[in-house]
Amino acid sequence: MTTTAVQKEGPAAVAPEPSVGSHVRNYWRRVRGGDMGALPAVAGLIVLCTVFAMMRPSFLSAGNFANLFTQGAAVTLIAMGLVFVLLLGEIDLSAGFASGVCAAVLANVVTVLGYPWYVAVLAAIVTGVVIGTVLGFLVAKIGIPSFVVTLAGFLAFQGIVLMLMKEGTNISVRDETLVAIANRNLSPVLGWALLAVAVAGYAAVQLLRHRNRAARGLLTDPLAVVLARIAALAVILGIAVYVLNLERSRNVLVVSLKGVPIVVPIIAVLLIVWTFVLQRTSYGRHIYAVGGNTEAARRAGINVDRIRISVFVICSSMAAVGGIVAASRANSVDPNTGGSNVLLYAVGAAVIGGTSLFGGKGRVLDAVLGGAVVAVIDNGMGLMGYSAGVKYVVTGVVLLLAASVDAFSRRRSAATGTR
Amino acid sequence: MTTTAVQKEGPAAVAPEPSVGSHVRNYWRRVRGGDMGALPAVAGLIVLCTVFAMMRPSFLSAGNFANLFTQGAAVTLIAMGLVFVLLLGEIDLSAGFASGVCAAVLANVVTVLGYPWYVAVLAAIVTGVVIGTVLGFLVAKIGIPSFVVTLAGFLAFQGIVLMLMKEGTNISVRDETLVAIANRNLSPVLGWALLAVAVAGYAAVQLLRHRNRAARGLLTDPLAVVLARIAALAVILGIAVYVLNLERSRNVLVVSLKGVPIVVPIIAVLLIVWTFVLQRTSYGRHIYAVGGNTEAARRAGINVDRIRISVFVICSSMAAVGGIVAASRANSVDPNTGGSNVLLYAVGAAVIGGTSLFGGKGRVLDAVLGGAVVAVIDNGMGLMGYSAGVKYVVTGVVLLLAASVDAFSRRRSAATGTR
Amino acid sequence: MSATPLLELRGIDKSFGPVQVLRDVAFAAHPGEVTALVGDNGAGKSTLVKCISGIYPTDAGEVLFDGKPVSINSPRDAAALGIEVVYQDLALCDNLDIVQNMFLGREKRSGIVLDEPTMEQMAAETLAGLSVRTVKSLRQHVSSLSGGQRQTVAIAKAVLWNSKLVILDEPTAALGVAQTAQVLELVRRLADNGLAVVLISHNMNDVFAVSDRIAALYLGQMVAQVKTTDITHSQVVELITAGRSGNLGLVTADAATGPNGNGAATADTNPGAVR
Amino acid sequence: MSATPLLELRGIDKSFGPVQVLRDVAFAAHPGEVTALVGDNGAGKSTLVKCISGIYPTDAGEVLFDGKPVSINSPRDAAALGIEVVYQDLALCDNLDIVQNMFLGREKRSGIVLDEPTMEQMAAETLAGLSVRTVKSLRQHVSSLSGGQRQTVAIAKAVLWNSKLVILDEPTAALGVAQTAQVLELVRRLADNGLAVVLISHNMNDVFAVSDRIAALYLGQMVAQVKTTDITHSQVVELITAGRSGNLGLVTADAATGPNGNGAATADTNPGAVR
Amino acid sequence: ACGDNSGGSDQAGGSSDKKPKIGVILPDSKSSARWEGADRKFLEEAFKAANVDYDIQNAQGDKTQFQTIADQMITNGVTALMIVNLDSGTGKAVLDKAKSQGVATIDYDRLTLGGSAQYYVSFDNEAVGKLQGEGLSKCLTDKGAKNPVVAYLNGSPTDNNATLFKNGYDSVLKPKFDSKDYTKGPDQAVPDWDNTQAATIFEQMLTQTKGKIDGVLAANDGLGNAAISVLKKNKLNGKVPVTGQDATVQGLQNILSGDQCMTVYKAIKEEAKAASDLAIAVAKGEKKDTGQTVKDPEGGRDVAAVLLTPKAIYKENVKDVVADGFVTKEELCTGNYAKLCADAGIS
Ligand SMILES: Nc1ncnc2c1ncn2[C@@H]1O[C@H](COP(=O)(O)OP(=O)(O)OP(=O)(O)O)[C@@H](O)[C@H]1O
Ligand SMILES: Nc1ncnc2c1ncn2[C@@H]1O[C@H](COP(=O)(O)OP(=O)(O)OP(=O)(O)O)[C@@H](O)[C@H]1O
Ligand SMILES: [Mg+2]
Ligand SMILES: [Mg+2]
Repeated sequence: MTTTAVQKEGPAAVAPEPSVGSHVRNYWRRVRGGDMGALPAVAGLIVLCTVFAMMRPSFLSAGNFANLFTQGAAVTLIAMGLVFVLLLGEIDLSAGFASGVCAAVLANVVTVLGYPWYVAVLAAIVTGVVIGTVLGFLVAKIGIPSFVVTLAGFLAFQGIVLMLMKEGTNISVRDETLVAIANRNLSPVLGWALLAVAVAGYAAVQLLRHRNRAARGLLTDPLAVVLARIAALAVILGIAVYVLNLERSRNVLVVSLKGVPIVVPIIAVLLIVWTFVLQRTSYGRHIYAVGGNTEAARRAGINVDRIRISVFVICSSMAAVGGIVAASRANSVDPNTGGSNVLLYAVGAAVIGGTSLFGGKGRVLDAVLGGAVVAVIDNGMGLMGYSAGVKYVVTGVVLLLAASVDAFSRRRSAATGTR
Repeated sequence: MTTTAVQKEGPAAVAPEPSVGSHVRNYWRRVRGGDMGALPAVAGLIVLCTVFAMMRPSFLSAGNFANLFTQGAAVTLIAMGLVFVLLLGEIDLSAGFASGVCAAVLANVVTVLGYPWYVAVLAAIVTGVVIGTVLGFLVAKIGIPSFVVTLAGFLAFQGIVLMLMKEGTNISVRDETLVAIANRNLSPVLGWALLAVAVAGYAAVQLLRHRNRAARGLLTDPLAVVLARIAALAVILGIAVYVLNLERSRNVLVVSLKGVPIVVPIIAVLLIVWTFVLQRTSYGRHIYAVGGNTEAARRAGINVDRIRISVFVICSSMAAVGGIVAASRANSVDPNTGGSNVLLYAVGAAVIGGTSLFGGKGRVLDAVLGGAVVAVIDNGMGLMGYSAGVKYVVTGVVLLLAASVDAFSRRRSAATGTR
Repeated sequence: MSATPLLELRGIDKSFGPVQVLRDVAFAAHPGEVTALVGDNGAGKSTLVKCISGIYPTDAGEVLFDGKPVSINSPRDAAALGIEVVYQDLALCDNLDIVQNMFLGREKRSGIVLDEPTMEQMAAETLAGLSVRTVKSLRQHVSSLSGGQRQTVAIAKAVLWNSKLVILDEPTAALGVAQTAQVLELVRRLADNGLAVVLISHNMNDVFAVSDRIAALYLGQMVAQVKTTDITHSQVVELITAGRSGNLGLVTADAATGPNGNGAATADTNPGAVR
Repeated sequence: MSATPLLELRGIDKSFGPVQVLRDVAFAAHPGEVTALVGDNGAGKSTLVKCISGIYPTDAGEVLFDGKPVSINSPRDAAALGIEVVYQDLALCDNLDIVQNMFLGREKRSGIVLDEPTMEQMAAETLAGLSVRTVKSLRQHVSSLSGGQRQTVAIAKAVLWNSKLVILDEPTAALGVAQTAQVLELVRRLADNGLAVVLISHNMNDVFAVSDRIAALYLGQMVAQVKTTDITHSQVVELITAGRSGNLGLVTADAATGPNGNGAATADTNPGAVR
Repeated sequence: ACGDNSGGSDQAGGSSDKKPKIGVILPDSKSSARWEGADRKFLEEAFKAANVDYDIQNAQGDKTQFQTIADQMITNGVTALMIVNLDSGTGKAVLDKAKSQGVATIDYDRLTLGGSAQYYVSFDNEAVGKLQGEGLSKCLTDKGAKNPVVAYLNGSPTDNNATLFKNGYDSVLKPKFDSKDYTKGPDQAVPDWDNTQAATIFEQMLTQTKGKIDGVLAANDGLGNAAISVLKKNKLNGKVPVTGQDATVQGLQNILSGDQCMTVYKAIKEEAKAASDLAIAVAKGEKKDTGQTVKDPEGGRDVAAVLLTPKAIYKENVKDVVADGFVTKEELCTGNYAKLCADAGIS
């Protein structure tokens, strides 16, 4: 009671901008305390790459670097959608075959019916939306556990793919635009241009935010740190674009192969859009809330059923995008598209990246990082030339290795009591 | 403060045995309030059976009834083990292929190395224990999420099976005892004898418990209700044994086929043992506690890591048993044993039965009921003669149907606020 | 103060499966007044609050808001009417930070983008008014807060909005001395601003310090609703623990036969029936 | 009563990441005495308790039990020493019933089979001694209990065992009048039986009613540990809110420089530093 | 107490007045398009024409399913059971069970080693592999490749047929590796015949060898197409011969455009015809003489067999497949392929 005067001063006082030194010190304390963000996944990735590069020097070639993106694209895209479902603590086992159904629709529309590519893409994505709506409705309104609903979907969609494929024949996708998605590259100049736009955009957002907060007297990161972040992004992206713009054809006379693969900007744009949705809109906020504490979210007046249906729609639509990329990459759709390990790899990618299966914790970036881990493992293992049995075993062990880097780094956080 | 005298009388007063009428009324209120126990899964099962019986009368034949048990046995056994892992809120994606590895060990020991069947069975189960220990250690001590650990296991075990199978061939299991497990029947007399033992045992346990509690003045179910339960069990089991003891050979002259399939008592014994462990031992109690609230369990002094490792051991050992049954049924082991949909069906069985993926809720009986649902669907679909695509779709829809019976019945409970 | 109550409940029944928790409950909250809802542990206070705010559906009874019958089927409906609640079990999202929790469901936006600086400023001001001094950062996850800090966040969340009725279920249970004083002051201020406030508390000193009326629940029945000035400290305690006090409360406390005549059912809930 | 304290802490430090919550804390609990631990919201009381019971590892400092240095790395270690704790955040398993929760980790068995009738009887007796009257059945899941009922279960769970030290973190926060009285009586009885009892509470009346000593935490620092008879009500409140009172408490309250001289770090935790 | 002739034994009862009914179990729908796309169609046509009851089901590559379906068919009262086994173990279990119940049995396309089938109708899977091996060397020779590096893109490691195909092409190519005429390149199996994984695997082969792959032995058209998609990306299509199998529309189109070197055409219609003739006969309780036998190495017995020969398809004889009615001109000659069809003499 004697302290009322003291408290009032808190928010009124203008927050001093902390020094760069204290910022770095704080960051380091947080890391040591186990609050590491994306660090462990990145560390796992670096370890993997080093190991593979040592065992197979061709792993580090520009060509292989470019291949990595197209190889991992479909799984990454599906994983990005799955993050939304996982954020609610639900699961979508049908995402893999949903991508297969959408790919089958694409192939049928473009090849069998002969419509132009944009009609086919639209049809595929609409199919994804419809699938997601049905799944979400069954989960949210009827109240069947999502595991069961999507297990049923997993079975049913397999059947639908078969039926769309006339009981098992492949359908080719020969449309130039569609094939380009996973098989062609941007021109080097365009690559640099995109890079410039991305970095400029990031810089603008960060600086505006800094000015805005500083103007209101709220705590901000030091300007130097903000600038350092922008510079780091520019350097990393710059190196990537530079490497991808190297010539990687084995016979330059016959054909020139260089530039950023077209899927890269597609993934990048989706990553930015979905990150924006999750972090900067109230819809995204509500997804985290429902995943963290459904009852609290309901009491706060959030329409939980609508959120639940919507994440399934997002997941299935992203599966559709993944299916389109897969069809483009294979130049064809077969009844196995989206089957085999696609689903488990996609969920695994999200989880390895740091998304929790219990809901409330995860980012779209996790899916991309985890997808990169999965792609690197697949890519590296492909260079080893093991027999089938050995390959499976080594893949499993390597996966474990990548994950334990993460686990070990997070153990500190358990030890200090901040989980 | 004025009430202290009143409270003291509570526990001292001898609890009156409630009347049968009030017991039935209370049960009915609980059911209407949404507390239904096994009812929805049983209801789903009855609906399924009715539909199939109407569409294909042969579904109801004695032969088909007997087939049901052997067809569903492997998945049910694996699901029983998975219940333990799910009770902790963990998952074991590798259970399917773990059963494959154990089956492969079995086949190698008995056929390739030529040891007697019990050595092979022991080897298979030891393999299961080892697998479970490794998985559990990685989850509990290293702290990698179980999804990732068992995804790695899923891959690695697939490879190990391939290696044990010498890259793709299959190994026959011709040992008479092993083949008998899933392919022979008890003699009718033995069937009746087992029935008598089971009912007598149940009656003894129930009556002793009733007497024990009544003697201490604790609340008990009315004696009439206890007797009715015993009678109901006797009748249901009696009908089952009677039907299974009918002649079901198509050609009695060539071969006589009757009696309870040997897997039935195996499943029954394991069901009783594991139910006992979960419901009547402190180990089982601790599993529920860790699944319900890990932190509370830790604070209560429970060794959480040990519980965590142990459930993986149980799960993999049960997978080994499932693998042995699968090998027996197929008379052989091939690289796909435990693959395909085995895992998803097993998890699905547990979930359909009512086990939660979030931990803390579930029973071993759930796995058996859910396994029955899965087996009935598979069995019934096998009688329909759809083409591949249609069959997948119909299976998915039927699965959804069975699950929505459950969902609709539980919606009441949500509406009355008692979830 | 005003003649028609802002909120009026009549004949509310509520059962969980075989257990009846509320029996024929009548209750009123008037604008500009603090109504204290008291009762023993397990009397049904929190259940009543959750029925009002649409978390639990009621089995029977009617709800009038501003004199008009309404049906509140979800917390959204309650919020639309202008009802704000601080729940006993707090209901915060552990994975969100303080600001995010305080504005949950009613985020400030500029365009479609969340307006974080505004929310952060508003949160800081509200919390400062509640004597919170040890919170290190408003961007801390609520899972890392102390019990009292969590409770303060929940209270701050409820008073941020322009509501007509504020219900606080044991808001000061975990609070320190200074914070409790601050919250009671706030409660009084809200009522003085013309809001109807319902305060649940086990602390009789607090109840008598701020309330205008007292409603007492006893084993799911409303046994009295009287002006605070018309009743004494010890009478309230008697109502809470025995269901009657003098001419107040249950008609025949011994038989415990409720006014609605469901004697048999009431016997089920006899004191000491713990088994 | 006795010369050597049962539990003695020296120089305990504890940080969560960049935030230091406990600084050089010393604390003692004597057998046969009730030691009240008081402090403002967020002062670090619950954190200190969790360090004692092995839930959090400490960064520095030593723990003596019965005069001998011990290291408590998990709640199992604490239980083995005879330390029982009622946590502020209760920590009950919602999916288990009352009896199951009360005996969690220490089930009664006959052979390998759980001895349910014995446990049920013991639970009923203990709960009856705590004025619990509205619990319908001991086989009810704790998720369906009211706030006060849950708290009673947690208290009953802790006092069932033959322990040497009982720590209660705000045990009466959610309890009704009668139940609170019962718990305070129980606390006194435990101490009179020779146990060391640590009671955390924000209610000064309760503190003065039952405690023999009072220890005050202020922003993570132990500012005073004195006999209850040697201090007044208002002095304690001053210690809690300002860290000093007369010659008690921090040496220079204004600069808030701790006795261990880490002035800069202390400045971080300035009052009002809410952002 | 056991009423032997009551209850559900109505179909199972008398053995003398059995109505002929044929059960067929196909293995899967994903390793190859033929099972659901061709076999089912041709078998159904034959059975309908002969006016016998039939039940055709697909085990979806799951041998538990396979056995379940067999159980169900026997329950449903089939008098002849024709299976394409998933592996010899389950195959044998099913055949033995059927035999013990007096059901006639036929092995279709795959011989169940140690089994008890009365007849065996098939293409020779090793012969398929041989044709692929020979086809690849022919195309490599046509391209005039010197010491070419040959990569293997094998079928599913869990599929026994994939092993048989590999034995076939190894028997042709291994001598050439040994004589240093060819160089053996990467050799990997594609799990589940999954085309998407096949593309990644092949892309990595190309990276690993720094692009030095001169011929691809892909086990079927789907895998072949996956390899071609990667080659296309590197603008190497048409320069590196790729094999296939099944004569799918996609495969044939790839051959017409010159991206694929050859495929193996199995006249499934003929195989189905031979099998359905046999099945109809045995279902009615008749016996048939096939004139040929095949030795079961494991069971050590001679099985009466009908063996058909697969056919290699190159650009020149794509028209034969169309002429056979296996694929229609409409399917094959869409869009850009109309002209290529005309060039290849398909009318
Ligand atoms: N979901 C539920 N299922 C069954 N019984 C319930 C449920 N929720 C509450 N109860 C019972 O209803 C009664 C009233 O509970 P309620 O939480 O309303 O009490 P309260 O008056 O708020 O008590 P407290 O002062 O302890 O918070 C209690 O006996 C409780 O056990
Ligand atoms: N896991 C954690 N991570 C970060 N900070 C924490 C964590 N736990 C507690 N804190 C901080 O430590 C300080 C002390 O918390 P503690 O719970 O010990 O307070 P308390 O004295 O028990 O308060 P109350 O009276 O409100 O219960 C608080 O400022 C709190 O925000
Ligand atoms: Mg309450
Ligand atoms: Mg505390």
